[in-house]
Amino acid sequence: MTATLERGLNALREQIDAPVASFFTSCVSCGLCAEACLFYRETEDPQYTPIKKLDLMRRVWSREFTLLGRIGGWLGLTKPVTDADLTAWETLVYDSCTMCGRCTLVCPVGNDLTMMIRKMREGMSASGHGPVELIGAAQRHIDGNSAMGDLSKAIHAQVKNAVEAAGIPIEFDKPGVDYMVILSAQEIAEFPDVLSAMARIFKKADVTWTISNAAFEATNVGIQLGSRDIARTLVQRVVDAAESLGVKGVISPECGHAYQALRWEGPNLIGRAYNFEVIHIIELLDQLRAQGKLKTKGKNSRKLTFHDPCQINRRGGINKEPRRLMNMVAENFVETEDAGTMNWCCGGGGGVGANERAAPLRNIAFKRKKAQIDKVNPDAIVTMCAYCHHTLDNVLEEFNMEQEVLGLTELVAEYLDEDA
Amino acid sequence: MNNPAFDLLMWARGPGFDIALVIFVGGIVLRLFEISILGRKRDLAPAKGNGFLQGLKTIFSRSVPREGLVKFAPVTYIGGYVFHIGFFVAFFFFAPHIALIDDAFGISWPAAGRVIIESVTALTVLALLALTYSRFTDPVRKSLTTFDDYLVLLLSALPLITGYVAVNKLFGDPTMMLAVHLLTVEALMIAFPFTKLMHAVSFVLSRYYNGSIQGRKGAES
Amino acid sequence: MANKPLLPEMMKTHGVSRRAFLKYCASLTSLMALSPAMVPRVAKALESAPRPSVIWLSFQECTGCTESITRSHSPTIEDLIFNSVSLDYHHTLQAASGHAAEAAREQAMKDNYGKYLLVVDGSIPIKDPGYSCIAGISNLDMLKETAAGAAAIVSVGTCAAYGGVGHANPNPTGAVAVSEIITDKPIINVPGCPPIPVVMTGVLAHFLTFGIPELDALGRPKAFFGESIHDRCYRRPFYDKGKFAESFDDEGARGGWCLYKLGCKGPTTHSACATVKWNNGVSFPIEAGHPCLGCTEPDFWDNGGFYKPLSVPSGDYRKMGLAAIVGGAAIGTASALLSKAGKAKAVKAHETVNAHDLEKSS
Amino acid sequence: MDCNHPSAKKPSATADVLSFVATGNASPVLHEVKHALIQLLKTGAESVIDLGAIPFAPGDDRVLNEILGIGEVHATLTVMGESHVRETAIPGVWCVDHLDENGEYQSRFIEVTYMPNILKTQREDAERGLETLAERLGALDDRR
Repeated sequence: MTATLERGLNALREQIDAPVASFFTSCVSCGLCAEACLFYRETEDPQYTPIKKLDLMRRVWSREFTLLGRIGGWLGLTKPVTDADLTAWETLVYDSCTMCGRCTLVCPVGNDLTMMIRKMREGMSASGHGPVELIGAAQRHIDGNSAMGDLSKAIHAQVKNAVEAAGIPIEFDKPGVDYMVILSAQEIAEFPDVLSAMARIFKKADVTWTISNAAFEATNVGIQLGSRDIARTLVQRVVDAAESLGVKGVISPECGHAYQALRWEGPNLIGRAYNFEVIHIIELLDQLRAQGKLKTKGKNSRKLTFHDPCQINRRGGINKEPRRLMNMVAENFVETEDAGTMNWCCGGGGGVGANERAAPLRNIAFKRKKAQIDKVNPDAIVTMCAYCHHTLDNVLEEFNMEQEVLGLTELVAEYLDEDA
Repeated sequence: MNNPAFDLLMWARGPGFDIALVIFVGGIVLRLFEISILGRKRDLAPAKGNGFLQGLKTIFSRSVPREGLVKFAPVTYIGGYVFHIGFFVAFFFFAPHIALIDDAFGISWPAAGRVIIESVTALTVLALLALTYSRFTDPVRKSLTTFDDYLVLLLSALPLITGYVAVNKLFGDPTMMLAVHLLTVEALMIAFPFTKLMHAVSFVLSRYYNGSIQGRKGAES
Repeated sequence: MANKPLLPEMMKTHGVSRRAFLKYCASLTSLMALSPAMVPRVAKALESAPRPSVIWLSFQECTGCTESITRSHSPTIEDLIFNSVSLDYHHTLQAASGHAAEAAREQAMKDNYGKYLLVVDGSIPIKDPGYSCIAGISNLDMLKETAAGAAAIVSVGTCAAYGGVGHANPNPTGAVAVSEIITDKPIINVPGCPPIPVVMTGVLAHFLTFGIPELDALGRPKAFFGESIHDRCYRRPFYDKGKFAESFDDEGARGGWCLYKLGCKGPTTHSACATVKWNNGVSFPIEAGHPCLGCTEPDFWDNGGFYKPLSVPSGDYRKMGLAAIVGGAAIGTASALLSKAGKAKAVKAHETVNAHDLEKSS
Repeated sequence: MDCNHPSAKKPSATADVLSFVATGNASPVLHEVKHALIQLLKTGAESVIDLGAIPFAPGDDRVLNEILGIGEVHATLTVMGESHVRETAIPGVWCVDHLDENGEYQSRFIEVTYMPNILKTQREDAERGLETLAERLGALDDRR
């Protein structure tokens, strides 16, 4: 059994529902989605107009889901989607879209283009048009425990370091605790300080937590590649682990698509609601702040700005929480233009960051984010997604920019009032 | 002796309108059924916000452009607003049109004066010209434009132009121009359900879906 | 007949002054929409016009046209104009009847063959000519016979001009206009139900002075039918301002607002009613508060209802709309079910995607 | 001025409202009058403007009346209904209104002339006047 055109088209057919039909019906090809897209804005190449990236799906819908399209198809007025078409669209669907969701918010007729890209990727991947890096990551994660391969040794080592740094024990597989923490591979590999930060904050707030050996990885390449089957398998692992530990909730870490995968897609993938809640770390910190369980002392005096990760804010609904936390710890917090719901993507989301082929385009697209940062010219950029963090680190370096990138959890922990 | 213009007018007011109406109404219902029966799966993720209310809100709120975007596509935005508002005013506030609505639904409201209707109509046609021009020149618009788009632009412009000509007796026999005006409207009605004109109805669904998807997540829309 | 007095003599005997004649000529010139510079020419032409013999045939009609034209209470110049023609046959007005009347017609035709003016009111039934006969002669035969020797024909009233009420749906008698039968003679249509008497005399005056007036595509003298009621209506400013009477007794109706919404056909009706008016210039339907029926236009009876605004469809469209909703729903459902079946098939054909079979086989 | 002579139909309450409804045609007519007056003074050419040929609303009449004003001469003729011949406050510009026996307007003109023709006795009428006078004198003589 291999990827074929027919499987791809079938996957597209499976994805077409009332919203998709309504969106394609409503499109008046005004092209305003292009103005919202960082890839179009920086290249001014009309092929990057978001709705154009969906054209194959539109053709399937038109030919097979509308009366007139069906008649046109019978009469041979329209051509079916071919494998060559899919090949031609591969780079448009995977390289020039981070699924950042800006187009979804500007479309005057209200088309959720991002949701349709997500659906279109189902057909692309099933027909064998997924980027190799994402396929590799999927294989590694399915076969092992992380998109980066086997990270079980790494996590144990990082936890050990954190326990030493914070002086607080972190237990694996402890049943009955409040939360099970999952981490993005990026955090485990690059930003492990978040572990000690969480340990200190949770200790102060009397929140108990654990890490599961069976499911500590939060990322879900199935979402980016566009494969519900793979995404389901990965979500199921987390759900099984959490439910066997009997935790009250799972903390979704500073990772954009992981939140999207577990919090919003997950129940729909496995076909049922969970027996636990999923909460984003920043949501939880803000809750603790509101309950008076999180108190800080002192403030960072540098000029700080905040980068909203698309999947957590624009497509995840966590907007005010990080700002309240920022104001707790930042003396000089400045917002960039378009900050918040309409923030510009770092350019690495939606699997684009992992896609080598997309690197040159990604660097061009980053100029949008760069312009946004340049205007404010902060000393450091705070964010709440490890992958944004990772992308920003890389491209800032590429563009010889001086700014430091910080994780919000670590920043909050830095000013934790140990005496309160 | 027959007056061909009068006969055409009577055809346009009689069988012509009936045919157009059946295709228009039947077509819209057909398309809406075609869309909505497809359905969507119930979202099993616990909601953070009220998707239903935000969906309703988005139907209206999406009429306002996002801050700062107008300057990137001024022709599309301004032309689009002028056209939509202009078409709305010219259609809903010109007395003969109100008379039609009154006859069909038994509701009516005060009509606008000739100066308003005619200047609005002229502006609306200008907006259409600007939008058409941008479809020829702007790279994004150009790459997206299909035959359907030009057809829709033409079909939207014709009733405005013929209506203006008929009311002002710019040329042709006024009865004939009135008939031609009705026929262009009927062409618009017939094309409506099967072209991009359908957005004028389906936008409600799309905006609702968009708003409800975002709203459930507690995200803005 | 040939020794009938000329107009100046008649004016003299009726005690009409030259000044009155000049006044009449000025008003007539204005009425015929000629330039005031033409007044002397009109006066001269009227003074020296030869007086043709006129034969007036009434077919399927209501006598309303004749009533209209004779509806002048005081002697006016219009009467004189009529008096200056030789009305040799008009079966309603003439004293003679029966064989004597028909003999008068035949005599006039014989005496003035090729020169007389034929005036017709009423439509002609052609389904069965027996539907309307005079002295045993069918309308069709009498028209053909009389038209043969006519210099020109004036079709008075909408019936003669366009078929009128007889021609209205379903037209049981197969009524047609004069112009459908006679095609080899100049025909001046003076439609209206009935026509305005002043317009009638104006047309006759024009015929007497300058010959056949300039006609529009429907055979009507442009001077009287060149403009629409709507364009000359004193209520037009209300239309332009968007002020309309919604019913016959509302504030708008009392305020003299536009009657468009009450079905006024002014915009598509060409007539001089709004300027010349009726009953010696007293008023016209719209001034009396009633919408124009459009009686000077062909098939005005079948224009979708006198009280239906022009912009309102004439058919029973609501029923059609309801049927369309049902039909659209049925087809839409069928189409959607077909789509769903396709989708279900795709779901059934779905093979679980394995991370290891995402690369294309080739 | 009022070309609407009191003997014409009484203006109603709605007419007052209507007097503010205008087509905007008064101004071009007044310019035409000015041009005609220039021609009259330059070449002696007389002009007649037919007000029935131009769409006029009551508001236009009001403007026309305000600008032209009321002059020195006002003659009422009784010729098959009344006619009113009046000079406006602009000498050389006359208003000539022909009414029928019912007091309804037949036609309305603005004449730009030193003397409207209709005021003059017509030769034919004078001839008939002479005949009448002769007849009456004859009758008088017969009585004697």
